[in-house]
Amino acid sequence: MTSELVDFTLVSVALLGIGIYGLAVKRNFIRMLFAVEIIINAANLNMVAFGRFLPHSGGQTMALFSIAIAAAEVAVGLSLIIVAYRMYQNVDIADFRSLKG
Amino acid sequence: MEYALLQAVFLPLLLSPVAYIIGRKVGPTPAMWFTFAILLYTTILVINAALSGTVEEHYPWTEMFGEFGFLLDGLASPFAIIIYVLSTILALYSKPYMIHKFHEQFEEEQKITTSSSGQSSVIESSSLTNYVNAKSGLYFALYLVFAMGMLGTVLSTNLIEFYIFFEVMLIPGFFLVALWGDGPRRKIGLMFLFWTHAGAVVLLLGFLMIGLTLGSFDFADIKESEIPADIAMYSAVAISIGLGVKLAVFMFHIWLPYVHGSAPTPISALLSPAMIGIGAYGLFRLIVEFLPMTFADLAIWFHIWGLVTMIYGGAMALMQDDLKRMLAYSSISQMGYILFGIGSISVLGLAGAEMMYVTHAIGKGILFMMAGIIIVKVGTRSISKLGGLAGKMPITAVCAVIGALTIMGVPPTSGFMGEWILFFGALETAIEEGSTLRAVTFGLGLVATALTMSYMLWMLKRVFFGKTPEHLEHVKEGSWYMTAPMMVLAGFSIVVGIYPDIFLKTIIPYMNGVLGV
Amino acid sequence: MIEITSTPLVLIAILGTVGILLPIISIARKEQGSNSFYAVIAFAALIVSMGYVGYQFYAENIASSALFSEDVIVDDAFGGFFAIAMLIVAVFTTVGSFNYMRKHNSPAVYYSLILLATIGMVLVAYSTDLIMLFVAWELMSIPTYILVGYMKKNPSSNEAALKYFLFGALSSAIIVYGISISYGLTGSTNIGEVIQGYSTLDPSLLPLALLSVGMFIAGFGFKMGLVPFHQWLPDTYEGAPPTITALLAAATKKAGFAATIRIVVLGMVVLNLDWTLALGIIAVMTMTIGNVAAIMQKSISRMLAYSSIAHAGYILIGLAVAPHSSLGLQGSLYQIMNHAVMKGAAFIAIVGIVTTLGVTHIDKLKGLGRRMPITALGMIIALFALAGVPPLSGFWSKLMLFGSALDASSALWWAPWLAIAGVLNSALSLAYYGWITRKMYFEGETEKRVVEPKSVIAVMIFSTIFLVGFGVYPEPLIKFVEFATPVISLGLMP
Amino acid sequence: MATEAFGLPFEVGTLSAWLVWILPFAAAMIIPGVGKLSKHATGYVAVAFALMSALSAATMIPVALEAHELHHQIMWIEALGLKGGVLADPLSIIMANVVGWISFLIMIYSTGYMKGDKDITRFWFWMMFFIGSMQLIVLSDNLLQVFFGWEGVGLASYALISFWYRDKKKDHVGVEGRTVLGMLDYYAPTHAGMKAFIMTKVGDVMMIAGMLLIFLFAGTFGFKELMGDTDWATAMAAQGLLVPAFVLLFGGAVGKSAQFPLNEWLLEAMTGPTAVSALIHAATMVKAGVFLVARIGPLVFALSAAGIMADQFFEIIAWVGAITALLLATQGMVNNEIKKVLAYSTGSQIGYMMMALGIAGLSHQYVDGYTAGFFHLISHAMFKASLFMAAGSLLHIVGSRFMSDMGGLRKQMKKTYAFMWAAGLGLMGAPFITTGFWSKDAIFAAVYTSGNEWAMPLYIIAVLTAVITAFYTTRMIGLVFFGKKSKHIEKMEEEGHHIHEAPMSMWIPYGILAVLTIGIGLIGLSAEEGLHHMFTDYLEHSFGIHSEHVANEASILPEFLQGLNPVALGSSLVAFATGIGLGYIFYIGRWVDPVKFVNSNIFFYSIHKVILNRWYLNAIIYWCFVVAPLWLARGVFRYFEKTAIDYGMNDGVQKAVGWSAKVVQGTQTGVSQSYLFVFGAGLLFVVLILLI
Amino acid sequence: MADAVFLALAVITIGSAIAALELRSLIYGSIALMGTLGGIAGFFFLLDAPFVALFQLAVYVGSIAVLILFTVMLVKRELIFKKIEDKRRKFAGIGLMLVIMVSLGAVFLDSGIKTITTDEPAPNFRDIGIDFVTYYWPALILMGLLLAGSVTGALVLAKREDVENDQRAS
Repeated sequence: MTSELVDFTLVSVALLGIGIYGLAVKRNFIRMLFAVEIIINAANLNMVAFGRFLPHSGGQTMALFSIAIAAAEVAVGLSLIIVAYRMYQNVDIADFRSLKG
Repeated sequence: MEYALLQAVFLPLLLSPVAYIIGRKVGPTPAMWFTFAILLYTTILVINAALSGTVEEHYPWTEMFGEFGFLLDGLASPFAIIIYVLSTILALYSKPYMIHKFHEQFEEEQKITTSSSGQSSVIESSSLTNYVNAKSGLYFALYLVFAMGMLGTVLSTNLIEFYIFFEVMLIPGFFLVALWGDGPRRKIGLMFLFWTHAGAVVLLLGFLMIGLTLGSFDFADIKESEIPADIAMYSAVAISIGLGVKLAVFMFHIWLPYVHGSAPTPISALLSPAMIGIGAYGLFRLIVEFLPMTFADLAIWFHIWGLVTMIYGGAMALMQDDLKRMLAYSSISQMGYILFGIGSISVLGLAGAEMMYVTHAIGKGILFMMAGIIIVKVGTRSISKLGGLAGKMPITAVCAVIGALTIMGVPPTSGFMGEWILFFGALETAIEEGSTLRAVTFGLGLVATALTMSYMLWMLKRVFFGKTPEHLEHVKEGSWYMTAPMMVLAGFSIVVGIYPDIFLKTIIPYMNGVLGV
Repeated sequence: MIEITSTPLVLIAILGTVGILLPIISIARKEQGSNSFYAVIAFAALIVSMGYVGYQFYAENIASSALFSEDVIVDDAFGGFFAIAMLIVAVFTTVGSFNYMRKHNSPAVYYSLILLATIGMVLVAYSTDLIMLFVAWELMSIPTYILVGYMKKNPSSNEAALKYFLFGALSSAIIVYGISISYGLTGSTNIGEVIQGYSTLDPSLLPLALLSVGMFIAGFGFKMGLVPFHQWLPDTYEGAPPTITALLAAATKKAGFAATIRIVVLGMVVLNLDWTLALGIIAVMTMTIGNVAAIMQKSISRMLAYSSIAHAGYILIGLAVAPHSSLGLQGSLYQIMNHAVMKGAAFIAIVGIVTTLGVTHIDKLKGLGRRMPITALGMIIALFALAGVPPLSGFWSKLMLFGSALDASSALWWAPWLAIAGVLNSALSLAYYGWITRKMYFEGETEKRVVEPKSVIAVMIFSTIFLVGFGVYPEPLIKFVEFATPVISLGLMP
Repeated sequence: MATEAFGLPFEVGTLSAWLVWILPFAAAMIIPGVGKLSKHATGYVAVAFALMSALSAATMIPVALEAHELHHQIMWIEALGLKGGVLADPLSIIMANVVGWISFLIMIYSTGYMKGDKDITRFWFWMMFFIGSMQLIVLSDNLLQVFFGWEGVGLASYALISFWYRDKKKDHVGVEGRTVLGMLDYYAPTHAGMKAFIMTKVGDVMMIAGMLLIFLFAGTFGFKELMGDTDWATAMAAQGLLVPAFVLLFGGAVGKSAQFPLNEWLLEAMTGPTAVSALIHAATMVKAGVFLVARIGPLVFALSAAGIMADQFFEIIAWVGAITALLLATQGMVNNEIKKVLAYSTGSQIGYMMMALGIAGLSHQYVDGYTAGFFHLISHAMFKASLFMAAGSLLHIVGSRFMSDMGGLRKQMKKTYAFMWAAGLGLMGAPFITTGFWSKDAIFAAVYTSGNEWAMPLYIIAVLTAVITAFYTTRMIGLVFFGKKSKHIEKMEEEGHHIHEAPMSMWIPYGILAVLTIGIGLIGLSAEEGLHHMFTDYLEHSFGIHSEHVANEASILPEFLQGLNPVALGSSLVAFATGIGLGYIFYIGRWVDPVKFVNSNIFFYSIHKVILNRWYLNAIIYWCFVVAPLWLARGVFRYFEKTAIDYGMNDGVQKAVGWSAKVVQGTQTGVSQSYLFVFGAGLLFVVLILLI
Repeated sequence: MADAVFLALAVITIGSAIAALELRSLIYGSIALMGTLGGIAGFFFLLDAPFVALFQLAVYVGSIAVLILFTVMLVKRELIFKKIEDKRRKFAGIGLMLVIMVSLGAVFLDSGIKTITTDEPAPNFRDIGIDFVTYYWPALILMGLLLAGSVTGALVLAKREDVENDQRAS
């Protein structure tokens, strides 16, 4: 192994940052979903990397759970988008601001 | 008698739904007599217990916060007796006053309905009766809970129990003010709730500090243990602020003129004399008795604070045109006397402060009842619109004069007995400590009595004497339900004034014990 | 080894089976089944579960306080305590939905999701493994995303769901990230082992450990509604169907606390740092912002949403001082139980109001005391209990919380300030509870009485009895709380 | 002593001592009840009880003559170990008799004077309450009980001054519309009552402070106990508190006896029915202060004899008395209202008494001044009560309180005219035939012979006051009975009113007193000697104050005047002559028009104006203690209570909370991006807190 | 060699992550997302976790990304290309991103993790299976419930009620 653990974690941190950036800036709900996926993947990367370097099988197990849950989450998120799109013909989350104050 | 105090506290609470139902189904008079009967019975229980010396009852409650107990000792018994006696007789007084109030509100509501529906509807008398029945049921139910809360506070033997009762009396008070007050009653009700609750939670902080430091919230344990000085100081300050709000001392008196001015008069007559004085009870029990060392440090501040309150309340009372507000400021001033007495840190000063509670309860009770009669019979509470009523309502006038004398501290009313003992205590400490500051406060305190006298006499002059305005030509004396309670209190005032041993006999030994004399 | 009769497994079995079966039944009946049919089934399942938990407690099969376990779940009193609190809320929600769901489609899935979410919440409290906890967490979250957005024709519901979903997704990602770091540092996902690992951690890795804790706080804090992770909460609570809001406010929030207590508090004790300050600051911010924002709200759901933010702050006091005062966690647990009932009851009262009158605007609640006397009374009692007015049950938990802050003052200089902030806040909170009271009782004298939904009345009666009963005689509940509270001390080892 | 004669645990005299004050209170208790049945009956009940009380007092006279004393105590406030009781010593017995009999006479007078008043029940109630309280002061054996009576009489005074509480125009005092320094010099009854009560309260406050100081050191309020053991006084003197305590106690007397500077209430007290003025504001209540000084004076003197010096106490008393005597006498010269003239006179005469009691303590022969003061008290009670009642008759008949509305009445009201002269001579101190002469002369002598450094100035003031007294008395009689009929009377007669003598029930009482003034005056010297003797014994017996019986040097005076001081006698005669002479010139002979005389000269004019404006004292008091505090209170109310407290803490808190709520709600924009941004920042924040 | 692969993968992953968010077209964005997910899969290979990598490819790249793509195509065309952003928010977001990256990166770099290397063989995927059935089995049950719940829920949400009602009516 020439690549060290820290390299993987740095990639993961970078992805985390990008994900948060995407959530905080993007207005399109679908793109925000991208950002969430990016963060989850960053976490998965972390887990597998740690699991490799410990070494321990738990990291991979966890990554598997995480991927599956992300799938479920995406499914729900998309169904919500569809409902919203049907109602508004729009997926711009910044326009969904009737609840405030 | 076993369970006497338990009965005294909880009977009113448990029977309050019955009072509600009676009121609703049968009418205000039976509800009133029912309430009166319960309170009379419990008052007798309390007095009976007080006569037999110190009574203590304990019941299991929580392990963490201690026992649920009642203690009627030299300190508590005057408070307990006064609270229940006042509650009992004010139950009688409530009936005519509240019926008057219900009618007024009913008409108001009718007006709203008719104006909103746009068509005039005939007011059916049966609907009025139903309205009055329902309201009086609710009133007497709340009234019972209110009385019970006050008594419970005074009899508690546990910090948490104390706090609970302290708050329990607040809630019915809030509803009573907000439902049947005068003026912007809802706002004032909320103000009452908010300020006194704010005070109460600060009080709670103090309680927690003590209780957690000692690991016990029971009075008995607190009394025996030594509390570290810094904790004691913090908690004493928190407790004094908390109780200060209840006492409505200077700077914390914001809520009182509004609430006392607005509350239905029987409730004002309970709030002002009985309830706010419970703050004084708290100071006695919690600070004087439990934190004697801290008390010694704080006493001078109480003293000065009391003096300022006394003068300030008096000066503000001079400025009022609203009769009940004026009495409210007077209450502030009187609470200043009590605080002044507590700050004197001598047996007689403390005893005098407690006597002041008794006498203020009597005197202010009478005066508020007087105000109520005027509200019912004259329909105004603005002093400038009154005058020369002495001839129209002689009994009220006589009782009011006695009440005013009680507040002024003129013998042979009970006020004097409270006042001289109180001032003697202040003087005693001043001389013993050789403190110029205390000597000066003593002197100013005495001067404040002249101020008290001024505003009281001025009020009497403007209300009962002088020329009778034309619109008051047909004013009549209040009904017996209203005058009889006043007369009872007036008589009581003189009896206590001539024979103060009734209360002093229990107070003085207690105070001796507390100060270790 | 997990016994087959252990409470969490039995709960999974009961609720899971019913939860899966409900949609199947629905399909089998060609979606003809009425709302009450499914509601009764769900209700029965929840009651049976609750009965089982109760039985386990009664039979003393449950070990006291939180234990760490070799397994992913443990059958302890801590979990049982949360299970009871959450099941109560789930029952509330189900009962409240009797009337509410009548007008809406697909009731079977609705109840099924409630049951699944309930499993999730309960299992969060029972988990002793980070992965188990995470899965349970998601099982709790994902059905509630759907439930919040369940009113498909209602834009607010959808908007609420979208916001909720976004935050939920982000925070689960953050939690996973946190889990990944803690796993990386200790080589295990079992909480006990993680904590053990932390206690023997190389000092150079400490910042990472703290980073993981920070991520847990943020991730769980989202659910608890801690400032600054709270902003989704008022919007979601307002937009969601009130029954679901009850579930969110009263139950899922508590799952956040369960997780925080398991991981953050228990875990952090061993890090032996001044980490409590972070929780303290968040606690003060949370309650202050919650209470201040609640004032002058126009919608009652929103007001109660802010109030529940504020209550998260109170509960957090207990967590913040937990290592220094045994009262801390007891107070938190107690408050959690109380808050579940109080908030649950308050939102179910709103359900009642919404189903009969169709309003949530506070100005429209004028004269509610006359229109819906029982609902109004139950609500007022719940509100006063929230304000911590004795002799209602809410008072005792606040008492313990503020007490714990003062109790810890010898060890933490800032702890008394928590108590002071809490006390001032609880005084402030009375301003808006009083405002509602004023609207309901002191205005609009001319209103006429309307028929109140029986299911709501039932909830009100239950909550009133609970709040007043345990307010007057709190001993059993205190004992229960003491039994369920994990004992924490510095240097605690699994 | 008829001990336990009736199986009672105390002597009969003691029973009388109790009854003297309990009976009037009992009457007061039953009068409202009686009033419900019949208003007329109340008067009879009152008179009967007053008589019984007076008789009870009379039964104690033998005790006084033996210079014996009765002391009986019962437990009162057990908790504080305080006893209550009666102390009947010569001083109190004589006072009790004076009070009892004069009040009896005035009660008779009142049955006529108050006839037909619809609030008569109230009148009788308060009169009886007053008598009871007054006798309580007199007979109490301790300061606390005295204070009960003290406030009781104050209360009765308040109630009776504002008896006509409807504030009709005729019941006011002062001239309508007249202002002094911007203060209205015109008072309604209710105002006057209030003023009296509050002003005396200032004295009472001092008194209670003094009482409490003494109680603090002595542990008792009882007069006997105070005398019994004087360690407390030593302790007090060591702290320098003895004199202040007694001076404070004297402050009470200053208030009650309308001494400078608390004298102003007495003038407005004239709004009460005249019977009240006669009883309360002339004969009895205002003497309570003198009585108190007489009660405690010997005590203090005895202490100073024991080496604890308290000279300042007596000096203060003497000077307060002297200043009051002069100050009020001057005002009597110019006032137009007959009752006010009498009121000024009363204050002035009480000043004499105070001066005598004060100077007594400064001389070696304490008993001389003491007797003089007390003798003057008795004689003043008689003639002033008489004068007031006579004045009441005038008011009753003429229907105006102004002397300018009277004039030339000596024909129509012969009896009143005669009695007024008799009593007036007593006030002027007409030589040899009036009690006033003897008592005043005794005061002069006491002052003159005291040998104190202040003796001379005090003496000059005393004599000057005597001149003025004679002058204004003459003026009063002259204005009322001489000269032409006033327009008012003429108008009345035109309207058909007949000016006639007062009814019998009214003139008999003041007749009796006027006759007594002359009658006792005729045996004045021996009466004084009897009193002197009695007090010598009393002081010796009770206080251990020895008085050396100085053998009288043979003086130039005739034999029957042996024992008098020639200088005092001489100045007394001169003063009388000067005063009555001037009065005759201006008001009886009317040789000089007083108005022209005053206006003739800027000096006289200004003096007249100052005096007429009551030396500006009243106005200054009002400005300082009524207007200024009210102004201050209003300022505080408006700018502190309303703004800082009320607005600041109620609305302010509300607004602040509302504002912060707005701010917080403003952050809740509804835009998810912002929320998420905050979430990210929050994550960072939490991590940073943890790491730092 | 490995370093080069790592670097390439890192560039692909991060670059396509940025692209996924920043590309104007949502469709290209979703394809870029696939790149990121694929890159992660590559990392998994690099980390000797082929099982997870395949799972990643199957579930993520295969199903999720396709699901997203379909959704993207469901929405209106102009929405796909609409990209309005608040400039200020964007800069703030970039700032936040940088701060997070720098601070967290600093934490990682600063910590002892830098020194961790291992020569031990990678965990066998059999261990994973054993873990699943012996240790994580309750989590698996929950996972099943979770998937069932989310699928039914998503179906209920996505169901077009009006259409359905029409059908029923007809």
